[in-house]
Amino acid sequence: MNTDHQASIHNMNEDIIVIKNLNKWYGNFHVLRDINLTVKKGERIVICGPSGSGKSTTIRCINRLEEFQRGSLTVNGVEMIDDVKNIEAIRKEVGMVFQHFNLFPHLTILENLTLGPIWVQKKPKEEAKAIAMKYLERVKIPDQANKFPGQLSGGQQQRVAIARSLCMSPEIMLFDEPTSALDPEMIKEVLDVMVELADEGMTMLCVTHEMGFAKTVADRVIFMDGGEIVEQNTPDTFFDHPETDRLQLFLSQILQH
Amino acid sequence: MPIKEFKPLPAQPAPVSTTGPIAWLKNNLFSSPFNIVATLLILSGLFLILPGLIDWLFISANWTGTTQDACVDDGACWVFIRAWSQQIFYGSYPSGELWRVNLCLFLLAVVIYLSFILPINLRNKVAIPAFLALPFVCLLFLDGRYLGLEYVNTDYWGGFSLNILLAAASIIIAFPFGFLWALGRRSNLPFAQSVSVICIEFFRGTPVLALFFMGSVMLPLFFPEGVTVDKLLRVWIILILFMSAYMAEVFRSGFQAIPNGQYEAADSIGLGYWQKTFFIIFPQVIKVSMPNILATFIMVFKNTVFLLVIAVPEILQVILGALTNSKWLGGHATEGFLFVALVFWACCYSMSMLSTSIEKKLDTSHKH
Amino acid sequence: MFYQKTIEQIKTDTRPSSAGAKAFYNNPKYRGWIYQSLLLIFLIAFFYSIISNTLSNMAAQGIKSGFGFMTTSAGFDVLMSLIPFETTDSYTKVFIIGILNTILVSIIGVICSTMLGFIFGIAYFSRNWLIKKISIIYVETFRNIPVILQVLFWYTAVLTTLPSTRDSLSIGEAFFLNIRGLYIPRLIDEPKSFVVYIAIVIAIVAIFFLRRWARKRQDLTGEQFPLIWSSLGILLGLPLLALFIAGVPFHFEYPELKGFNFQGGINVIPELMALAIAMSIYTGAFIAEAVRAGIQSVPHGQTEAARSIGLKERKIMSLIIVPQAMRVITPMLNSEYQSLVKNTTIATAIGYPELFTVFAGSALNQVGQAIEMMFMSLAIYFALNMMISFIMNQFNKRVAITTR
Amino acid sequence: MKKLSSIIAGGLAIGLTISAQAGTLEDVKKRGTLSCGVSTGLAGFSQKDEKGVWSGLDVDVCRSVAAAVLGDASKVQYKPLTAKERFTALQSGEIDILSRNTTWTHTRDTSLGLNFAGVIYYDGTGFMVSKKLGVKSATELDGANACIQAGTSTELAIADYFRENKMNYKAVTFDTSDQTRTGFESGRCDFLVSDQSQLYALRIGLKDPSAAVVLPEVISKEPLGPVVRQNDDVWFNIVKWVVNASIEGEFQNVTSANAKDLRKNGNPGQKRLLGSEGDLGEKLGLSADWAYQAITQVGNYSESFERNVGQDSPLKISRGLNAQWNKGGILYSPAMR
Repeated sequence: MNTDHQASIHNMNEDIIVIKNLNKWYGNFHVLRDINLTVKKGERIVICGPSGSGKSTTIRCINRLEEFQRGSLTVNGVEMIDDVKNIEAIRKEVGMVFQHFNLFPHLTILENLTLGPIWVQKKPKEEAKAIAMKYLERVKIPDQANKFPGQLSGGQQQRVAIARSLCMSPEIMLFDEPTSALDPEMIKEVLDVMVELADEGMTMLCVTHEMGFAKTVADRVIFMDGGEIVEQNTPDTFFDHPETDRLQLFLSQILQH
Repeated sequence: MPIKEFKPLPAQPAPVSTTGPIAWLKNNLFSSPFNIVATLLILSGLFLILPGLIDWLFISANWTGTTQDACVDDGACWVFIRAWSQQIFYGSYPSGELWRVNLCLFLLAVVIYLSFILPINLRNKVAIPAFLALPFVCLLFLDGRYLGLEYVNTDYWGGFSLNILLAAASIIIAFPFGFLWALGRRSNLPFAQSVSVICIEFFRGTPVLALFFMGSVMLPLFFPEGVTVDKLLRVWIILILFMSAYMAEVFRSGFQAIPNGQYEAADSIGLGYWQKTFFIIFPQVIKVSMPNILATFIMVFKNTVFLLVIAVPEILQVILGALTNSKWLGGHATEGFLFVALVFWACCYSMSMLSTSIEKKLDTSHKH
Repeated sequence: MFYQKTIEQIKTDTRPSSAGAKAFYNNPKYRGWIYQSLLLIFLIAFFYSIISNTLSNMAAQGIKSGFGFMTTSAGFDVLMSLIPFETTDSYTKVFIIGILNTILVSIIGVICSTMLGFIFGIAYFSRNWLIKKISIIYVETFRNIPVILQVLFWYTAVLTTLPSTRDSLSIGEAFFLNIRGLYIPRLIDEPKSFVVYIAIVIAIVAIFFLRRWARKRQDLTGEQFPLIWSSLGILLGLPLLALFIAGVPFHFEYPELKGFNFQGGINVIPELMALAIAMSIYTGAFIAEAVRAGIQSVPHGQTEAARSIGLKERKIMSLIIVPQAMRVITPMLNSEYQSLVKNTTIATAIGYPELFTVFAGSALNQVGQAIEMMFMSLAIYFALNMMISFIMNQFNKRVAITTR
Repeated sequence: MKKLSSIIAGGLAIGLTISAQAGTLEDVKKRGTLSCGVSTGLAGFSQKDEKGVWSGLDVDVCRSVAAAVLGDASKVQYKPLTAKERFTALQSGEIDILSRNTTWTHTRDTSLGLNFAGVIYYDGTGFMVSKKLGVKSATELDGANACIQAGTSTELAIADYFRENKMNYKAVTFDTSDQTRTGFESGRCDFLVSDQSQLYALRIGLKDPSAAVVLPEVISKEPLGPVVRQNDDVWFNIVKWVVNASIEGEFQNVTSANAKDLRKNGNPGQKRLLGSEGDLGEKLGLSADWAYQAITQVGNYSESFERNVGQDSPLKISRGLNAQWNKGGILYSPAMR
């Protein structure tokens, strides 16, 4: 198992996401301006920036929860075009974790997890259950399998959400502010799972304000403002030697707290 | 390393293909094969129906004149509505005394307006008594006997103003009754509870037409010989009971929406049961129930049309009566029904808009 | 001791202030009993006076009482009945005809209004601007106009658009549509026709087992089975097969124009059509609103999450949105169905012979025993409403269990 | 709060009437108005115009009674009633007189605690058919659809008639007479059954009145007249004789125009009727000019008939049975002596 991941880390020169001149408008409002971003396989990227800067929109474009008007986006060699089959193919490659977990409240934890494997991957129920239990163990809550989401704490719910994405064995994981709706002690349990995942060599794009996580885990940190990528750098350079006054200001503000 | 100054990229206009009328058409009408077919079907349907309808309604309609002879064109005979307009809105209420009906409608509007703008502490002291007194003040004005005005028997009241005033007067009086029944249903007193449940379920389970019919044919049997109760009063009683049942259910869900902490807080400052109920719970129940109260009102307001089956001269009854007048035997039923429908639609639609806006204001929960 | 017993009551009923708690009338328990006794006395007095007044009034006015009229001959004709009826038949039969006709129009109304409601409720979320607007206009127009006007409107519309008997619209010589309604052939059984009925039963059982098999198969292999299409195939195919094996053991009674009217076949009268249309459209508007509210109550994040694990749009609807929306929709459906049944009473405006028109209307006018006849009719409406309530509550339980 | 409750008490008192058991005449005099139950709208018989003024043959009975009792034909309180509630309203005392095209039948007269005070219109159930059908007689209507107003005695009359003639029919019932017309016009039914008086009104309402014919058959007797409560003979007599006075007025050639003159210069019969001779009014408990007031203010039977349903109205119903006995009809007032 470990060797697999080692291999993927070594294979980091393969581009898994290529975004070129991505532009998006909400009506006449220009939300994403000429985004250019290339992500290599196994790379871990943290995106930060003030609210409204287009971070979430960017990663939501990657699995087509948002449409874009100009530019191109390629995921694992498949170019995103306006076609249902195409979009389905890309969504199978990409898992996503949301700020508010978005677990299905009418299904048990186990059912939440097996939904994708059964209906999308068309796996037998027992196999799907086995996969689900495997990932529930990985996020350390196998004992909650038969409960409903409403009976779990926020941190547990978010871990279930991560497990739900992993059940689809995606190539890429997107995290959209996964910890910002959580209490401090729960943040840690979620971040731990994410760190573990990173260690296993998963390609990750993570919108977060957890700078500690960025410093220790990220291969690259991206700063966005006003719908464009202002700076991207290794964590060390990013935090210690910001290149622009905008990032400097941002860092000074968030590090004050 | 020198610090660079961040210069934001200038915002560009959205590509023409994604904004502007053509993009709008493409996105909203022709986005998929299914939508293209649907759009074309709907549009052709509209083209088929609308021109004839507009022609009948407006272009070749008859607008001026006072008698049926004025209706010479093929279109709608709006002369019918015009000639009967006073009957339609006021019934046979004497022309010289119409100010009394208008006054009542005005007072109703004022009280409703007051209850929206007054601060909450004044609302309880002023608006609630004003509301409760309103039906009786209107009764005194419309009747006139006790105020030294010309006596107008209830048989002369009618038209759309009757629909409005009757519905309003019923819901106002149904408030305390409905509240009592709701309390009864929640209470732990077994007998009071079962009486409330029976009342509520009986009046909710009975078709309103049957209730009106009972009010007209069966209620007179219930009174001692020689005592007659005015028909309108009987109808009013029936409407109050009917509405109370619905209001009780509205209040019941209102009670459930109030956090337990409120009861505990009221208890903690040592209020008695009735004090607690009226000063703490009641205002809050009203507030959260407002959209449902309006919905109930709309329902009953629409139901006042059913009064025609017992010959109460409400708006549709006036129209039906007008249709049998030997000078208007031309069959203007369509115009009449259309007009009544329009009047009701305008009132009910604006009320449901009001209800939606209140609901939005109340809804402070976050949805994600 | 005492306080422990009544602590429940104190909590919800009265909480005595510390001062004055000694007086017995301030004791919540006694107070409750006092209230209840007053209520009881009031009710006894109320009903006693009503009953005695009614009895003396009825005596003075020569109104009979009792149910003797139920066996006497009605003496008038009823426009439509699901069972054979003669003018000499008794009022009991009129009563039953009324009930059946009420149930008929209610069932049609419930089915059609549910369909309309769901179609327009879902249409609200269409990406097509026109469809969305039409959904809004439909809801806002039809729920804000008194239903009696709508019934009158549809009746006029039906009557004015349909051709006269002689110029009927027809398909072959079997189906006719004219102002007297829709005429369709009636199926007449022959001795061997039971084969076909058995085939239908077998088909239904087969579908039931197919469903179970398909579910098991999916559990085991993950493969999905085209259940809807294969069920439809079985449901149509098996009886058809039986039909030909048994040598088409049916013949049709075709409607035929004889004298003034078509004779034979099944006649769907325009009153029924107009009432069913009006009921469906009116109630459908409320159901559409309920469906819209139900779907809107499901947060958008649910859709996004479902998309992100790659579910197809149709599966998102059936696995994620609908189950969650149903718990909001079901209680509303319950009350809409109940008001639909109650609203059928306005058939009296167009003369569709349901219970209220034919029994509490025509029959009551001839007999004049308002109290008995009204309460009999009301009992039926209560029974129907309770039935709806029961069924919907069962359904609601199923929805609620899977939601939590 | 006290003010509020006094308002409430006052408000409730408005709707409650406790009639003294003394008698209808005293009640009416004390009240100053006559409470009269009429139809909600029946062309020519009781109808309201745009100004809310009631008119019609039924209405004129009430106006005549009000003129005779109170001296003013306008002192009438009209209570529109449905067919279902009409008897209850009279029995409970809500109205003093029911004048609502009500057929005088044995059952109603004997078992409902009511008295019929006379006949103001001899009616009968008749048929209207479309000319296109080419039907000449009701006996050709086997298997046809009938438009009927629900809850009327017509519903029974037609069932009897068809059974008697061994014919079938299908009853399409409507709530109001206007709807029966719509049903007939649209072709929902082949013929329309109603009281003949209504057939004419309904025919006028058709888009093309000449396309329909009224068949000669009259299948039932429907004498229409005012109704009062039983056990109040004073009031019963008043209504009965006011109706008769109107008929006698026509017979004696007393009209609203010449009554004033005839009161002084007429023959003894006219003078007795108009109260300048004899004590007819006194015997009824009314003033001497009771019939004079009724005839000057409302007119005699002929005037009322022609104005409301006859040649001066859109309905143009001919007198037929409702002509005086000496002119081919059966209208006959008992002697005014």
